[in-house]
Amino acid sequence: MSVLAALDIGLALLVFAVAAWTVFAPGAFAATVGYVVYGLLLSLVWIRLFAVDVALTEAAIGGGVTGVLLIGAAARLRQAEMTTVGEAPSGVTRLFAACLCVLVAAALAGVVLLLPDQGPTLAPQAMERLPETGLGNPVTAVLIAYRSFDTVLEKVVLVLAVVGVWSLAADRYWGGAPGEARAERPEPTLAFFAQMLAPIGIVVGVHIFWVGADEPGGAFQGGAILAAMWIILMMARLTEAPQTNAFWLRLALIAGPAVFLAAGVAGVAVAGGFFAYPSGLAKPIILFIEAFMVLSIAVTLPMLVAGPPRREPRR
Amino acid sequence: MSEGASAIAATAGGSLLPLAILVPATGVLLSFLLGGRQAQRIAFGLMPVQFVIAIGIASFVWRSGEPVVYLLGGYVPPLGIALRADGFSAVMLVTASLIMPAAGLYAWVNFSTPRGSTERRGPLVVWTLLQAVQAALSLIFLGGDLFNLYVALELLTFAAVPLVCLDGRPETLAAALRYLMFALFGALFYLLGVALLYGAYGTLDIVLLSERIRAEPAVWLAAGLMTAGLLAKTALFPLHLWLPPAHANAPAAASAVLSGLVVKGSFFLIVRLWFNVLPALPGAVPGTILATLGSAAILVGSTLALRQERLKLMIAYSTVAQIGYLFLMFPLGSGPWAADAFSGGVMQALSHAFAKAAMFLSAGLIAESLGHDRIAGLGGAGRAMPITFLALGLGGLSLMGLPPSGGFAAKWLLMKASIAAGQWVWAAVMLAGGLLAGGYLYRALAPALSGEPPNMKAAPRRSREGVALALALAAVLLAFAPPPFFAFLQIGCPAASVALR
Amino acid sequence: MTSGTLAGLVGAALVGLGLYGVIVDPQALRKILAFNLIGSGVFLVFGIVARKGAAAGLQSDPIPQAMVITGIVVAFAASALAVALTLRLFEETGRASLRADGGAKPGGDGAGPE
Amino acid sequence: MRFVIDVFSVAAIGGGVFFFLAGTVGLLRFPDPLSRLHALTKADNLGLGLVVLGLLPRTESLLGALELVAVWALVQLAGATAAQLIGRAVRRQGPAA
Repeated sequence: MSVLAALDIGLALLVFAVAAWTVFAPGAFAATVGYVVYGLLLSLVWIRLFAVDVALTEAAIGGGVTGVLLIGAAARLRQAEMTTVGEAPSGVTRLFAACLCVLVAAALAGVVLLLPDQGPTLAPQAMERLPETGLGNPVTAVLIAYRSFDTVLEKVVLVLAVVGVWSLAADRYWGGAPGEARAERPEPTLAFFAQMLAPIGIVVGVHIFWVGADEPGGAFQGGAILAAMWIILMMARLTEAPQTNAFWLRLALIAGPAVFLAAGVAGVAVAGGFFAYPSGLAKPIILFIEAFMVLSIAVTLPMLVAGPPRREPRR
Repeated sequence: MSEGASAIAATAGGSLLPLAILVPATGVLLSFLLGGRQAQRIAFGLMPVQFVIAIGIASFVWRSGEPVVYLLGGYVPPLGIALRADGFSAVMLVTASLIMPAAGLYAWVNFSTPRGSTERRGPLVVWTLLQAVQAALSLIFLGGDLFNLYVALELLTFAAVPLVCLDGRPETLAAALRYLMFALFGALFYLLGVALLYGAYGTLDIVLLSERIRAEPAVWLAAGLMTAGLLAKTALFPLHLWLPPAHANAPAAASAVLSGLVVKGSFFLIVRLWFNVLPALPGAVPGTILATLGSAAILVGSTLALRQERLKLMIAYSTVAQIGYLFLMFPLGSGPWAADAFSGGVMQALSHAFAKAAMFLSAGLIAESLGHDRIAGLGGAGRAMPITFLALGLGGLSLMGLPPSGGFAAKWLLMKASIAAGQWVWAAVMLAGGLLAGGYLYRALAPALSGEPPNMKAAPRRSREGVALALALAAVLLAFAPPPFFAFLQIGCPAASVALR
Repeated sequence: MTSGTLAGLVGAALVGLGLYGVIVDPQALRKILAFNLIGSGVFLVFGIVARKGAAAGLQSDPIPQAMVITGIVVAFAASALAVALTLRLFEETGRASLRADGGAKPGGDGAGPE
Repeated sequence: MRFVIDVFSVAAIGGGVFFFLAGTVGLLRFPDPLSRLHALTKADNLGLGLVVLGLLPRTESLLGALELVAVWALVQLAGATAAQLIGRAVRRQGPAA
């Protein structure tokens, strides 16, 4: 057994153990912290699967931004935990659930083991059409060209998520800003950290988006890093969440899907079909679309973390 | 095989297919951006466009007698994504494009933004999300790629959940959260099946998959996981617990859309899965399981409906029961009776969509006019608002399966097929379900038609009563669907067309 | 056993673990955590499928990778909506669990909301 | 030359691993939050620093080396901030572990 294989097995066991912790940990807060660790470990697994684009996404969104969201919620729900004492299901239910889950996991594991080692693949086709797009990173080509319809609709899902989260505001707060008013001074330590990190993070985010055309990276990962910077600035109270009725905010939220949709429809005129790119111009158009997607992701994720409006709007 | 070859090339009229999705999606973005009064204007402006597109697609399918196909970006599957419209998709599209404006007209009164006033929460959310439901349903009806359909399922979830808890009362929040949990469970299990199918065959295109699929462990597991996930979203017994509180507590216009259309979205995908993706699997055992669950849903749902004290909850439980009928078509999917069974199932989906939308809108009017929707307090209300109760009653006709109604046509076809197949038990369940439906409807309607008219807060507007009545009449009119309509339904359905030959 | 298969097995185990958490734990927040476990397990199955599709000079089939990226973003959006609902429910009722029947009880008061 | 570099790398990375190990043991065994924090920051500072130092001669380009140093510097920044915040939280809530 090679060193690498030993490391793989160790990593697999660690991931499983931390996952088990998030399910069985006695407190919800501890479970949530476990989940954040889990997200980071998972991105290592993705590196071992040679899926660096996914690893970046998992680290930035799966571990990072989701972690902020869940830890924030766990902190606010600490009192709620007390009220669930005595609501835990009976032993019989647990046993039944455990049997069902073992069954599902075992069937899945069996099928995974049965999958052929050299499985069917679309990699050759993806590489064959890659030159038309002018891109060097096939994952970006799948997201923005071959299966662009998935991506554009998933961007609409993000807009709907924002509508859904905002819809949970009280009527009088509609149009106002999320989060408490900025009463306190900025937290000095966190403010220092944010001031140091934000410029670096912004450069890294833009860099990851830009190289995403040819190397691992892209609009999702770059946008998520920019989003993280905004979230840190808000946590340090150096800035506060904008009013949800601000036109610029809504414009930024829909810019990504809107530009993508517009480019897709323009394809009918210039390239003979919806979501087709004219030959030779594909790469600049793709980068143009991606730039707006970065903007939208960078704004959407912090707004989803910030939650529904909690202050009356200023007129 | 020639069918497969043609099904992965674009056909005439194909460009209408992306439009059916892009038009409402654009509406969502614009409504959210411009907000306030504009949101409502955009939603209403686009509804006729949507109807024209749906009719256009249906007429192309009709003329060619074959599925209409579009390849997005010019990338041919398996690399790219195809959209396909067959007979079933076309009628569902038209149905959705009729029920959405009805719900919209009804919601106009509750969710309008007067000129010059600032944007309010309810209207913006409702108008944005109704369009999102439309976009998601269009994609579900037209999607030709299983992962693309996963995105559609998520779109539908995000569009539907916030509608449930629009009023922010604790019980609606709990109902919405529960709904979201079931929907997430459903989407994840569906996605897991998608992963396995891609791992086994290297494509997610429905037509390509149907040619490659063989009965092997990965396919069985994928089929099981995807079906279980979709059943959770369709609220088939025993995964129905989330539905009644969610549907009964949403604003009436949203309830009509949720009960009439949204549950049909995931049902549509189950039909796609078993009839279009997996016809190669022996369907007898899974079909019997599905129909058994369906039968249980009919009996349990109807019985619970009989015991409800609120009108909207009764109607919501009746949805649980009526969903059950949809699944009686599955064990009858092969044999000379398959075409009848398929038509019966589709007919049930259509007639229930119209009838249930009519009933929820009527119940909403009753609740608004009386200030409550307690069944015990409905005495004499039928005299005060006869049109509303006529709509409620005509909708109920379809639920019971009495002629003339679309529900009758559906149940007749299903019964004919199950008797022809020698599977009497389904016919017996349908009869029992019809009697129970008669029971709960009688319980709500009989007191309303006698006694002194109660004090009303306000009489319902004629226009809104008219909307509910029009939907109920549509459910009745389906009874008179001519034979070419049933031939149209079979276009592009491999299992049923085999049976027709 | 390749590292790919190993990840697939971990994925299967995660789906099982997450499903258990979803069914058994009454707290909404922990159900959300468990859903995220199921989600990452599903993504790992995509990951192994991608790894086994290594070809044409690529170490991993890009199509499933792109699907996972889409899936991660959607999963985040779902978590955000679920968290917002849970917090609102907690503010309104002081509870954040789904065991107690939060739905409308039959015979509950009054009209449907308009 | 090769040999010298190898010896240097092994020594530095080995030292780094030792500090990580010691830090982890401290995290698990020390009685109160502040001393746990102390152990943890040692692992971050010295452990990661030595690992980076050991890897530096093995990078192929100047950019690669700079990236490694940047990783170390960012971890320093984040670690110091987290330690500060945790320390303050401990002081506010009292030293109960």
